[in-house]
Amino acid sequence: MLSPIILSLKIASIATVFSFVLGIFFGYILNRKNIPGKNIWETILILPMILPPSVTGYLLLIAFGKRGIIGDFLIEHFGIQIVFTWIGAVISACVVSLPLMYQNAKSAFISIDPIYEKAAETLGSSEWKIFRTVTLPLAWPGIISGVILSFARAIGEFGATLMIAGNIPGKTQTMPTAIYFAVESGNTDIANSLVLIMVVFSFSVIFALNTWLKRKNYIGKQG
Amino acid sequence: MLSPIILSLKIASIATVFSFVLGIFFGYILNRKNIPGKNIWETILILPMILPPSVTGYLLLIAFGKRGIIGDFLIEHFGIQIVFTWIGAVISACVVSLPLMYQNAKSAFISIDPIYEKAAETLGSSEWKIFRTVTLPLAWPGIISGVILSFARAIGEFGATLMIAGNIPGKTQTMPTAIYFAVESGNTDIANSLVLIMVVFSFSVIFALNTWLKRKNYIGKQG
Amino acid sequence: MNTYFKIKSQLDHFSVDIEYEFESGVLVVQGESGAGKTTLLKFISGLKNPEVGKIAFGEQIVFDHIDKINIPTRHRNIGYVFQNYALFPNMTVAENITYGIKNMIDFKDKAKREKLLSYCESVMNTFHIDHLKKKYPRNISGGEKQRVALSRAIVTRPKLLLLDEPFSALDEKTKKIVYKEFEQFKQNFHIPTILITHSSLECEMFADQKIVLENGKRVN
Amino acid sequence: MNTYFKIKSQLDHFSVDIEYEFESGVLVVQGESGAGKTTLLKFISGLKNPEVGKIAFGEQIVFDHIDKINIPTRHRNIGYVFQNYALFPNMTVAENITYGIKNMIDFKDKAKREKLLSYCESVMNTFHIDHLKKKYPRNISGGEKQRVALSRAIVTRPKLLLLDEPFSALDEKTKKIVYKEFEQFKQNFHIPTILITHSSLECEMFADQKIVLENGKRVN
Amino acid sequence: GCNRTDTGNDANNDISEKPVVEESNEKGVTVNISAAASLSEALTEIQTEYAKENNDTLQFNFAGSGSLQKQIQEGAPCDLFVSASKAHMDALEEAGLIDTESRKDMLGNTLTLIASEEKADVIKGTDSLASAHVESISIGEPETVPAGKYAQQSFESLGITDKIKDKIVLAKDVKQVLEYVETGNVDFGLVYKSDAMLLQTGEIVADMPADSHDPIVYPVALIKDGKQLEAAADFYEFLQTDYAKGVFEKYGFVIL
Ligand SMILES: Nc1ncnc2c1ncn2[C@@H]1O[C@H](COP(=O)(O)OP(=O)(O)OP(=O)(O)O)[C@@H](O)[C@H]1O
Ligand SMILES: Nc1ncnc2c1ncn2[C@@H]1O[C@H](COP(=O)(O)OP(=O)(O)OP(=O)(O)O)[C@@H](O)[C@H]1O
Ligand code: MOO
Ligand SMILES: [Mg+2]
Ligand SMILES: [Mg+2]
Repeated sequence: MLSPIILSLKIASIATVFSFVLGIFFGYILNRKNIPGKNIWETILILPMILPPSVTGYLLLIAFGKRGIIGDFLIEHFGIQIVFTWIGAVISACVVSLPLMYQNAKSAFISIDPIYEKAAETLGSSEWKIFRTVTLPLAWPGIISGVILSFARAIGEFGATLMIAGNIPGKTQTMPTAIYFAVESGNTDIANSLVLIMVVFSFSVIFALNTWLKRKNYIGKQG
Repeated sequence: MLSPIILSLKIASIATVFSFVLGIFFGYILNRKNIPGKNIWETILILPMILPPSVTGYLLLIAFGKRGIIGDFLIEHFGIQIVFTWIGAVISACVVSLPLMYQNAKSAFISIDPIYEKAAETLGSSEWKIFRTVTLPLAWPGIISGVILSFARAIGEFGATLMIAGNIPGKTQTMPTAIYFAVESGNTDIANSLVLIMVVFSFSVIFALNTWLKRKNYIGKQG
Repeated sequence: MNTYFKIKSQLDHFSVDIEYEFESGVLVVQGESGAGKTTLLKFISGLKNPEVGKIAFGEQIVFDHIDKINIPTRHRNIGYVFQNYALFPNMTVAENITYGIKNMIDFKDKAKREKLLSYCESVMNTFHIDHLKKKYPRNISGGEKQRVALSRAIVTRPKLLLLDEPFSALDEKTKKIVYKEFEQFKQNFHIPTILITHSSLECEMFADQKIVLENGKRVN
Repeated sequence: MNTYFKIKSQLDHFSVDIEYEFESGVLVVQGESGAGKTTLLKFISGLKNPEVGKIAFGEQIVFDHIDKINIPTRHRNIGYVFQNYALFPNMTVAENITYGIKNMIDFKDKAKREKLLSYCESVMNTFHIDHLKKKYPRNISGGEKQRVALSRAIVTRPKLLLLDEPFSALDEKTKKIVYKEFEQFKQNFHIPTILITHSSLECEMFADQKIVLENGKRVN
Repeated sequence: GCNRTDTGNDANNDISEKPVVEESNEKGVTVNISAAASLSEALTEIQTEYAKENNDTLQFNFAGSGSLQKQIQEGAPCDLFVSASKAHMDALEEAGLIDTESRKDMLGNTLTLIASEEKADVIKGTDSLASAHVESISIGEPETVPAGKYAQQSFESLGITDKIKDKIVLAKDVKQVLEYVETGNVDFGLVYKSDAMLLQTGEIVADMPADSHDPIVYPVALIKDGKQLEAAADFYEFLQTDYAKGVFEKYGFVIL
């Protein structure tokens, strides 16, 4: 019963890191630069949120499978197999959690008063430095919110993961898959314990992130 | 093929309205008032995000089913049946999309500079009026972001809906359910058309909401 | 109407201990930057509450730590011009100015409403901001913001005016106009006012009484 | 070093048309509230770009619509005190002030870095804000904010200083100290400065040249 | 308990005589097996026993047969496929992905009528299904769930399709039928015997007549692309030992 927990943790953490980076990247690029077809990109990013996870999983399977373009490329050139490995689970968790990170980063960036970025510019900062030292810290509450949701989504991800990573005990069986099969095979006790662990665990994560958020929040504090 | 689309729309719209109201309510109450056990409430709200939808669905089935407390009460006193009706689908869509609305509203409220609410207070406004006229408009980008995600989640909701509302063509069969069964039974054409419709449709919704957001956003505009 | 306040409070790294009473008229508060002037207004308006103290506007006690009286800010019926104006970014200039009067009971009566609104118009007129009506705060200049903030605070005819450097961002010509208007307003409505200013000219012109703060305490 | 600017631009409901050249020293810009003073600084700093115009700091042309030159703000090497200060809310006072020098190449050299940092210290000292070092902008007073903004703008020893009413929120005693410091700074570093002020005293004290704006145009 | 261990011993004897097994005993390999989720319990039990005799690692991937079929089609690593339905195996055979000679209908199952607690005593046998006491019946979606297809066939041959048409509640899979019946939201359900044995509240009423529907079969076959076909064949053999058969029977399957 331990291995799905550790695996879920590992997969969700790595996926959240990627979502974090990509969500912030796209949130910034698409909303601060004049990117043509912004609305289309945005829709593509949000799509995995709308499509049933099993459909997303199927699309990923086609793309990353042996016969898919990306899957073929990775196996040929790097010998990396995606299907039926935890890497596949990371990819699916990342794809389904990215919309959450993106939207949260986006609204956080939009809400920042541009005067601070302008002030940093007059002080000689490069765009990248402004981003790191001003934009990102001021967007922090929204970013953390996105991280919480992404992590939650990544840890709960099931449909797409099952499709691309499979359900191999000890190798790709995550908590949700373990719960599903415990339920499926009538192991109510195991299912209940796993659900309980997920609840306790998510409580801790949300608690920790909230505490962190409070420390990092400069705007909302009473003056 | 038309009826799942209309049904999905109806269900997702109603569910989003409820999520909108509840998400803003909890986002405000839990983050502006000193509610005891805030972290616990927050975790409960976010839980449906973390639990596999089938588990959420099962829990809803127990609560709203014939033998469940709520389900029994509703049937006894109002003659309303939840299980196997579109109301059930609304409930499950609302439950799974609420975490998104909540988190987005929360981070939006936290990011508001309290000076504006204080200024409104000196001008004699009640808390409710301040909320309506100052807090909510200033939180708008985050709120809209939450609405987009909630709607997307509601329209894509599958696992929990299927459990509580069933899959009754013309009555409770939504787009994701129709897609799922089309894919499973190898009706690739129908599946593809439905996926296409969902993509086009979500594009329109995101586009419309983004446009609306731009009109309503006061903060981010360049000074 | 006498205004009385006695405030004792320990904010982190800054302690406040002030007691004063003044009759209707303008009380000018002076003091160096960081002396606690803005903080004093926050206490009087109820945006902050002291540990120990009593605040009364005439007969009405709005705060008393002994009797556990603490009337919320919104019922204290004050007009407050914030040092950084705090104009609502989501409302136009006109909406900002009429915001307060919409909270008044009078606003429900049609005739009174018309009167209130036309009063707003005339205030905007005299402060030369009527051409900005439809602009949002982010699109007006510093001095314009200040005049909007001042208009917003006075149109509700509050029982007490709290003005935190309300003329500092105005050019000299505009200042003169606003001074005159303020003088007139003062004479017409007899509203007790606490005015924070660094200008000895303003102090001379408006002060009926004056206190000087230093490090959270009154020193004159 | 001569500073030259010629700016023609149509903002919605507000048109700007100004040309001027001044030699090193302080140029005071005056004009009524809403005359376009802040807008002018935005053009010169590159935060806004005019449709037609040319801006040169000495030999260096930073903007020319004909030659399509437009050096980005961050390479214009200016110091800007904003009318509402724009202190970074996420940084302490000390971090705000040292922010700019960390962008300088000199900062990589250890000896130079020490020198820069100790210069920051001395500026904070003379402006009497060294006790605020660890505070965040939301927790300091208006006048304190203004001094922090001024310090932040000058510690990088920019090629051009743009000051938007940098002394307006200071009490008279603090003002005197800051005036003296600013005078000294001006004499030591000979940095061309554009100073917006409503105070005739300041104009008298600092102005080597003076222009008056009205409705986006120069009138003197 | 005990008798299982006995069958296990029998099986051991059977296998140790085969030379193939001894070869792979020297150096274990990993065998990828895609198996229908409904077999997970039984196969896991068999795996434990198998590991005692064999150094090969069995790596199971459990999912619905439809998902497994898609994964195999997209080239997911798999040596042996145990499907819960004929159709999914047929699809792979048509695509030329399985070793046709190795295909075998290994197991069977029984379609069983279950009832919720409240309705446990309402009807005696399958023939009164059309009576008014039966308000709702849940079956799997016939298009996608094999058990649903068989249920539909049974209704057809019992001649009650029209009478119960409005009482049918279609479910995503057999498990969902069980949940509907367990929670009392549906009165009756048709599931496999192997699933019915997992029922926690509610009753098993009766088996549907075996001739009322097509035979229920679980085909098994080796996958052409497999990397460890020899080792997979060993396990394939082991599945047909008496020990394995005993385990399958214990979980409600029928040996063909
Ligand atoms: N929220 C806060 N937390 C901690 N210290 C604060 C806070 N607000 C203000 N201070 C400190 O309290 C002191 C008084 O501040 P206050 O704003 O009342 O000064 P002031 O007299 O209005 O000055 P100014 O003329 O510069 O506006 C200052 O030293 C300031 O740094
Ligand atoms: N972003 C904007 N969009 C539209 N109009 C603007 C914008 N910013 C400023 N204005 C208008 O342009 C005019 C000039 O504004 P500016 O801020 O330059 O005035 P100023 O001379 O600095 O005045 P003050 O002394 O009051 O600060 C004003 O009438 C103002 O309302
Ligand atoms: O999960 Mo199954 O055994 O293909 O119905
Ligand atoms: Mg102050
Ligand atoms: Mg200005």
